[in-house]
Amino acid sequence: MSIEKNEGFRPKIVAFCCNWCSYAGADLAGSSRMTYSADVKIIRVPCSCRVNPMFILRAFERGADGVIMCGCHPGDCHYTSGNFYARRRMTLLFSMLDYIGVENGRTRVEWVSAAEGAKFSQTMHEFVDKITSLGKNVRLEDLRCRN
Amino acid sequence: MKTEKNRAEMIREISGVNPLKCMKCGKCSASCPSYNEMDIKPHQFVSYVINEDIEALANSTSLWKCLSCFACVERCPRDVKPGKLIDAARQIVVRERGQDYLTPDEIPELIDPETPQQLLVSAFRRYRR
Amino acid sequence: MQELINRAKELLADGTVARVLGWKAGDLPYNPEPAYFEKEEDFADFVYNGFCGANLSKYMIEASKLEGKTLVCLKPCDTYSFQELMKEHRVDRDKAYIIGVGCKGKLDIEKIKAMGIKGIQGISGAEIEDAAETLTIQTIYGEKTCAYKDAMLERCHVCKGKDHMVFDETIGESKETKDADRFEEVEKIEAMSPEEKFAFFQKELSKCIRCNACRNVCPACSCRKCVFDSNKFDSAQKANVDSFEEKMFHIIRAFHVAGRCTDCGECSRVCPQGIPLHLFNRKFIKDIDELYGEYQAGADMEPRTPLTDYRFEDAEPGIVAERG
Amino acid sequence: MQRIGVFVCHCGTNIAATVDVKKVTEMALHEPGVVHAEDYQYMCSEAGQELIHKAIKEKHLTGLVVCSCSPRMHETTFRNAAEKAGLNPYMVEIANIREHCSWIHKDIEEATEKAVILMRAAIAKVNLDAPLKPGESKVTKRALVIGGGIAGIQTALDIAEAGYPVDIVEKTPSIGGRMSQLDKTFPTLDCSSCILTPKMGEVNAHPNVNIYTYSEVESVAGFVGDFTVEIRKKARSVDMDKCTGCGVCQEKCPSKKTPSEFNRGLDTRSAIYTPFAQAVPNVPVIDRDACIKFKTGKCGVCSKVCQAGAIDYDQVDEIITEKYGAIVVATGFDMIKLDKYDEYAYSQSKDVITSLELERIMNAAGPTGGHLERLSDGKAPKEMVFIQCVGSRCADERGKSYCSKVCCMYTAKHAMLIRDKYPDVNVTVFYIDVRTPGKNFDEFYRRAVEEYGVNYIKGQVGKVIPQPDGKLLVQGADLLDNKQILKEADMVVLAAAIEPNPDVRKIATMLTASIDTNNFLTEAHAKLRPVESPTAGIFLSGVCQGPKDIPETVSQAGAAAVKAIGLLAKDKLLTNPCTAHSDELMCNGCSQCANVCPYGAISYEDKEVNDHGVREVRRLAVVNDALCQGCGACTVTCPSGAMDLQGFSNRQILAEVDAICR
Amino acid sequence: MKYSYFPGCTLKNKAQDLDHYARISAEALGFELEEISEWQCCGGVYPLGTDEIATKLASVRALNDAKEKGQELVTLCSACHHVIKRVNDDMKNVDDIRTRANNYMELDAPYEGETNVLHYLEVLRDVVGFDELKKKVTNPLTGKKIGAYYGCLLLRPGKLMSFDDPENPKIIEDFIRAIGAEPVIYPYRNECCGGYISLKEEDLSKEMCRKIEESASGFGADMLITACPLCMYNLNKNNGDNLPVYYFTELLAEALGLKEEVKEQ
Repeated sequence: MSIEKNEGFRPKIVAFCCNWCSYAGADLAGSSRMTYSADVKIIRVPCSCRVNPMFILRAFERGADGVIMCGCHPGDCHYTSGNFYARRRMTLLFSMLDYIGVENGRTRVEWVSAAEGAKFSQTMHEFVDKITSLGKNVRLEDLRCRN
Repeated sequence: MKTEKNRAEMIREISGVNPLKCMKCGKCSASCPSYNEMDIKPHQFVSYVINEDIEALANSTSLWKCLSCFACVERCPRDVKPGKLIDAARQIVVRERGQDYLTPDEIPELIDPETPQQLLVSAFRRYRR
Repeated sequence: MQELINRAKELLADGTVARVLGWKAGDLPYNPEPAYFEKEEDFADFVYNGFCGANLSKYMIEASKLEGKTLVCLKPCDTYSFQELMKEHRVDRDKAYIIGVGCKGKLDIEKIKAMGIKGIQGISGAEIEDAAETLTIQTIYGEKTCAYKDAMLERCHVCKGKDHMVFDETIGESKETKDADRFEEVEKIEAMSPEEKFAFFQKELSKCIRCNACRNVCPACSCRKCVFDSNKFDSAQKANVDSFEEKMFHIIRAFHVAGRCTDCGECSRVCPQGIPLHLFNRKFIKDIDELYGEYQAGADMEPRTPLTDYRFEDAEPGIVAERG
Repeated sequence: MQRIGVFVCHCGTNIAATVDVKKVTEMALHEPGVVHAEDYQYMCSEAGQELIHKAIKEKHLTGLVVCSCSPRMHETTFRNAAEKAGLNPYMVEIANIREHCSWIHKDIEEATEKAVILMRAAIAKVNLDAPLKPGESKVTKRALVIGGGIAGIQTALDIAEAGYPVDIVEKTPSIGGRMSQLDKTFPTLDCSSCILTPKMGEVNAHPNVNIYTYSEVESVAGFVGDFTVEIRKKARSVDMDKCTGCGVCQEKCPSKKTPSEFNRGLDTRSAIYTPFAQAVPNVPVIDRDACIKFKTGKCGVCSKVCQAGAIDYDQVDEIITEKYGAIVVATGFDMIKLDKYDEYAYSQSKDVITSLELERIMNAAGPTGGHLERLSDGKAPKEMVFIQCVGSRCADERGKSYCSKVCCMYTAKHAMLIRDKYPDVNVTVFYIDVRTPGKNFDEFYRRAVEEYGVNYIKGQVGKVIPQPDGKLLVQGADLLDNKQILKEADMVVLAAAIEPNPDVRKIATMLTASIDTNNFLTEAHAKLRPVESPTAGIFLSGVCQGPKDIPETVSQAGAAAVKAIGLLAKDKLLTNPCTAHSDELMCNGCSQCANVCPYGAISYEDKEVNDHGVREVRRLAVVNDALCQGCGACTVTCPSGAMDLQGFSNRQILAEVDAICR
Repeated sequence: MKYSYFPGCTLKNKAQDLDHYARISAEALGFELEEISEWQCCGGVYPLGTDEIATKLASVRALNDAKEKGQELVTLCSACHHVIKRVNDDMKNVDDIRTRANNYMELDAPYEGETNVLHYLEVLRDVVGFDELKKKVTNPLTGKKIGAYYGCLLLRPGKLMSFDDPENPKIIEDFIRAIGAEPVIYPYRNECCGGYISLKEEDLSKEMCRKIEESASGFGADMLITACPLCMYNLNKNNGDNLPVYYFTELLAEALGLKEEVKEQ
């Protein structure tokens, strides 16, 4: 890993979290004081199935370097089946991004329950490390949106 | 010369063990077949590493009594596995001092015609660097 | 063709249908265009030959709103699109009289031109009844020939088959034209390094002029109002301003039809810039086949498509990284 | 354009210590639409809410952003505050700068920068907020309790006493649960069945309680106030109305080799059986896997001897569909399997037993008639060894990470009872820690040591070694003495960890109630809402939520009942107004959204629309607000974007994305 | 079926006959052991230190050799099995070790733990099947009461070796039944014999062996079998003559009626 190469690089990371499991998991990470990078910013959605591929592409367009989506574990969705649809959508979308040459790892899906504060924090650590090592997203960015 | 802090850090690294996970249940010491031969008992090893008292460990006879039988590794409920700590401490000692608990000169008097190669190989691996 | 015309006239005459949706000859020998025929005399212009690649099923969305039945000529592959539209309640089966027309592979004028055949005045051998394996092309530079097969559209080389999925009657024989692996091109790209992939698509997509031809011709892309024309996503765009927008448009275009795209290949056929747009759709089709089981949109009337269905043991999105 | 007020909470030092709240407040004023910004010590306090009230009135605010703790904590508080000041409560957005910021970051500059960005995202969202009005839904005034142990019984009784009908679904042939298997209870040593049996009778006789034993929940649909539950009443093969409970069938049944579940497999039962003598209902069931009649077609003894003619071999499973307003989960626990702990020789020696097995051995109705004896040879033991924390407090996958909580106390109880009844038996307990928080608990444990002479050794056991003469050699550590001990014993009792009933996973999935990594049901808030599931209308009673003893279980059962009663007492519930909505002019009528809707909330109708002058009849999606729960699955499926979610609209989420990536 | 075979130091030298028994029995049971060319000693003990690479390379070489042949790797000696299986696990799951080991090795294709490592007993259990073995036994050891001695290395750490229940194993007992004898289960069968410590701490090892043998005889065993040459040495050296200890391949060959054949060679 070439973390040194990207020294000083602070990635922009958008995390979509479902209200019932992952957002609560992030809350638990917070109340348990389990730190992770401030580069992660969370957007609350009711369910992972609310996440439109357009949102993810939009984030990249506007200069995000990584996008992660978290939802309830398969089978535990508050809405019974939302995360199952989300899982198929994201699988196909990620595969397409890979196909057009976007670096593997800029996108991720992780299932985090309300009780998994530690997992949330751990996942964010890993994801930030991964994005930091990948460096700035240039392949999907809309240059007009760069500050 | 390495500080005790460095050495404790090295033990943690080589062994891959986080001694803070220990809940002091003593199951390692309850399982150890060499327990009675040891001056520092398996469960105490953990505290020594936590307290960074590595010199005491380095001088302990326990290093050379551990059989690497993995009984403590198998049974430790906290994923601490003192056997790994002992092995790491043994490595530190042999690496630092080049101190070999076994020298080739000793061998002839220790073996008999039936001694399997395996015994010598593993003893050398364990006792020397 | 004559049999088709006769039958159409007959159905028109006895009032079974109010109009006929087919192709009429264009101003050039190779550009017939979709057209309605309502009177007997209109049929003078009616053609059905190797250049009638256009998929007429999408026209049936509007035709469904007209009075009376519309006779529509559908090739085997077109019927998948029609059935998919039925499933989505976009066309009215009762308003359609489907004649399943035979197909021996459709021609791609670009391929002929690419062989260096220019100044085309006439082409023979493209008639549907012709058994000839060769096309004879009259040009201002004299007569040229080329193998029929070599001039076929890409999609015909990976033809889905000779069967019509839905029809009232069929006219004409179809020919087996499949001689290539549908996913070969996709696999070739998959095997590239990320840099090569990126460069490949960057090059192809930079040609895009956002004429929307691909969108307008696609039988699955049939929204009354496209998201790209809508203010609901702040995504209304008319022309691509930079390379990202090209990708965004084409990814979303393909994503919106994923699980519904029948792989009819119209998008690539109509692209004035020659972008192989079907490679996006086919990537989704390949992934769907591999991950969720083989699926052919339009082959049945089951309401759930791969993206509106799931199984507990579906692959995790991480599989994309794992298979590298 | 909105007129937005931004309120930044210090939360004492919880936020203010790491986030420069003044700076955040100042930055707010640069954002579009913001006309007011201020910070305060505790925004959620009366005084804080008063500030909000005043600002709304004075500055004619149309939207609020509160930068504070998680919306899961105080969103409702601030929405109510807004409503009181005449603002639509859905014009409030929370920027979570505590859990997602100040508590997890250390660097002030970094945390402040992030807080500003989170605030911007919230402002961007409020700018696109629209007032929403919740709908109403009805409440079915009937409760369902899943599980008929002490937790379920107590909850059901309390709900019934408040005047609401309640059904208990119990999987086994009788209610009573684990408590019915216990001999005595700590810390008072009173007899378990003496206090449980009257409760079983009471709940059985209560006019508001209906008990389905030998039944399981098959499916759950609906939502808070209006659940529809299918209950599978398994074929009992005995007519409940005709059976008199005389017991002759069980006596005469020739198939008597099935291990008794009630006695933990220490003895056997007949194929037609009631689990125990005080079973409620006192009606046997036929275990069809063991019954000769069902296996070979020949037998029918029970039918012949039954005077009441209650035996019915042709009974089939019955599905009952019932509506409920509230559901209480009381599925209880079991002990873990010990197959991964064979160093204790549980599978190698009959004299190594679990604590629950010891309960049965000590019980007068148990397999040994209450005599303490070795199961291998029936001899009375002289040396007993108890091993604590078997599978509890484990960091690896062999056991459970948690403390099972009840073992220290029941072991003290066992030790005391044995020493009391058999003073010549020596009792040794190997422990890691003795945990006795609870009223009169430590005193109880000390009595075991001081009055009854139980020998407590701090240290775990490494191995139990069966000896050729039938004795057991216990190899343990005495950490205080720094010795390895080899102790000969006649019996070894393992305090095996408890775990939630394995069925709870299936039930939680049906209820969409969340569950933690140990399969305990998650409570809505660890401190403030300990008996409610995050899923509205689902309440938790007993060990299904976490390890607890009988007094705690009974307290929680009562608490869960009160929460359920509170819900049932309402005539109407306000529904979540964040529902999906389809734009008529954009809808294709393609039915894709209906395919993914988990609630069947989307239907289609043919409707005339006027699309920029074109009048035509179109097939359009229509969302039923009462059914829609607002997940948003339809919004992504809809290719045209006609379907959108109120409160989480496409434009709002995109605005948040833009604000974060700015 | 052909397997890559790693004989190990002892079976190649001091205990050659045990190796012969294994090969000839394999042939009779329908599988073949193809010795890995130029194998190097596994080192006898698994280096627990996570930063040691050099001591793991011999195993990696053997594993890669098997991978290139597309074979599974079979060992006979418990220690070799233990070391190779654990190194294989490292190569599969520990990024750092995999990267560094591959850097050293400079193979055509990096080795990433692809080879499946089997103990000879596992082949008997999972491929041949003990029922099948039983059918092929011509000279059942009827009436013999045999205690299985597992020792440490075959079973522990249970999660990594995934060989049998580390606290209550049964594979050797099943093997004993298959060759027609009666297994004797005794609690010390997975306790340590002292291992390499017998070189310098003879008394300690002696005491341990005594406990094992006492327990086994106490439960009625009249012989022990083991899968580790070092255990066999320690037990034989320390117990006198009252409880003979055999290597399992010897009894296997005997039961298959092949022992004399080997002797004659």
